[in-house]
Amino acid sequence: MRVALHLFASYADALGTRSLDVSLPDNAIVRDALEYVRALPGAQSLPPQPLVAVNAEYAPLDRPLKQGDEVALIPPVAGG
Amino acid sequence: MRVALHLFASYADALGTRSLDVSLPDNAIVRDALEYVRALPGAQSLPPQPLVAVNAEYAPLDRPLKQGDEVALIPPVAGG
Amino acid sequence: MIHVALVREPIDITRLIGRVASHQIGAIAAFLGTVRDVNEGRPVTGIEYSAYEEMAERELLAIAGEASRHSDVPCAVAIEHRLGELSLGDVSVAIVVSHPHRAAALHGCQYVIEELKVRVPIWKREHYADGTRAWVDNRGTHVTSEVIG
Amino acid sequence: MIHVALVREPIDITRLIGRVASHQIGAIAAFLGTVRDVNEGRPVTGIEYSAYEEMAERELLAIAGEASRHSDVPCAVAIEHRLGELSLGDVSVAIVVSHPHRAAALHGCQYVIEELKVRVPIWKREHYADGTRAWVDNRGTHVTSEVIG
Repeated sequence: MRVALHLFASYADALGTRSLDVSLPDNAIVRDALEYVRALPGAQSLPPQPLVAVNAEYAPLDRPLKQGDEVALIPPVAGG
Repeated sequence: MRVALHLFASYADALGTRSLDVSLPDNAIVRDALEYVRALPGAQSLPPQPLVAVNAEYAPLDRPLKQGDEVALIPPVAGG
Repeated sequence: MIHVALVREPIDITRLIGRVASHQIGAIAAFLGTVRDVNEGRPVTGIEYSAYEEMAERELLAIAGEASRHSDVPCAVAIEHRLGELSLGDVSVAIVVSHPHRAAALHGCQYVIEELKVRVPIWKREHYADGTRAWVDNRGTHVTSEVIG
Repeated sequence: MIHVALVREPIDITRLIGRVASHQIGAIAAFLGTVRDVNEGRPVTGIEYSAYEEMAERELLAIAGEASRHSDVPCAVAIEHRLGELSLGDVSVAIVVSHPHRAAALHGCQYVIEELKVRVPIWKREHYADGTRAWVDNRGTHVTSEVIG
């Protein structure tokens, strides 16, 4: 399946991109998307377990993904 | 001594006046001013122990008064 | 910065916020009291506020000072209370407190409204839809009730 | 009444208050966040806010709904957060909550700012007087620091 990967703020700076279109195995879960990101150049500055959102909602690591999902890595927030 | 007595809101309505110039013994305390008010027509609707201010500050019943003091009876407040 | 005032014209919230704003603060907490169309089940048409003005200003200044000093860095505090005849929806009181950090601003603002409600010599007479009016205090007591002549 | 928005223009506080005002309410509590000239000892010259906008709006709506439902009678809640380049003194966030009674309005307002600070995907990069800038989060972590080219 293909999912869209979104990066923001310091994570986007670290990886040098804000958006990636990635191919994952059909039974992939959130953890697999994270592993994919970890293998990218610049990913060593990410924390061990960044927060993830799927389709604009916070999601646990074991959440199954499906074709077309929007997966976002959420850096520590700073609103207010 | 002479002191000015001020009444407000429901107390002013009850006694039909907002201000009285009263004569008290030279060693008078706040309690004496209150007793004076209690003897006035209409005073029966006042609570047993109304709050009193002397010169715009809350004062205890045993506070000594002096010539020219401004004594106010403070109905239950309703600001906000 | 401390500002307190009893006013007879509508309270200008934007100007009040301007009084406590600065580049040194990061948080502004505000509270507005407004005239509601019902109180304890009775339809209200308006409220008349009066005060022992000299003392009310003095108490407001004291409360503002106390709120300001709760934190290591002082809060800026601005309070205005309206007097006279108010209509439904009118703002009767505005409290604005600023501080470098939000916890102190929020705490200061809440402190002022709670103290104001019990200490400041301001009174209100509610006017009801049935033509009567009554002095009402912050403990919920209807002191007197009368038909307007 | 619930209103949330991410905005790129200065926040109009008076209009936001108007959104939650009505004859049925007696209390309005508000919180404003502003850009401060110093953070953890470093002189700040400005802040750049960005967001995962779709998700931030969804989280703000969820928080507003939660705050609204804390009381038997629902609160009206309006929240606006600014994005883009902000200068010293600019309002970054405004939260306005109304209710018939003050305790619910004050509680709702505080609930929104505390939840917003931990849940809503908004980020800020501080610009410093020495020409550097850094991503800063609400736990006080400086994520990265770089000299602007």
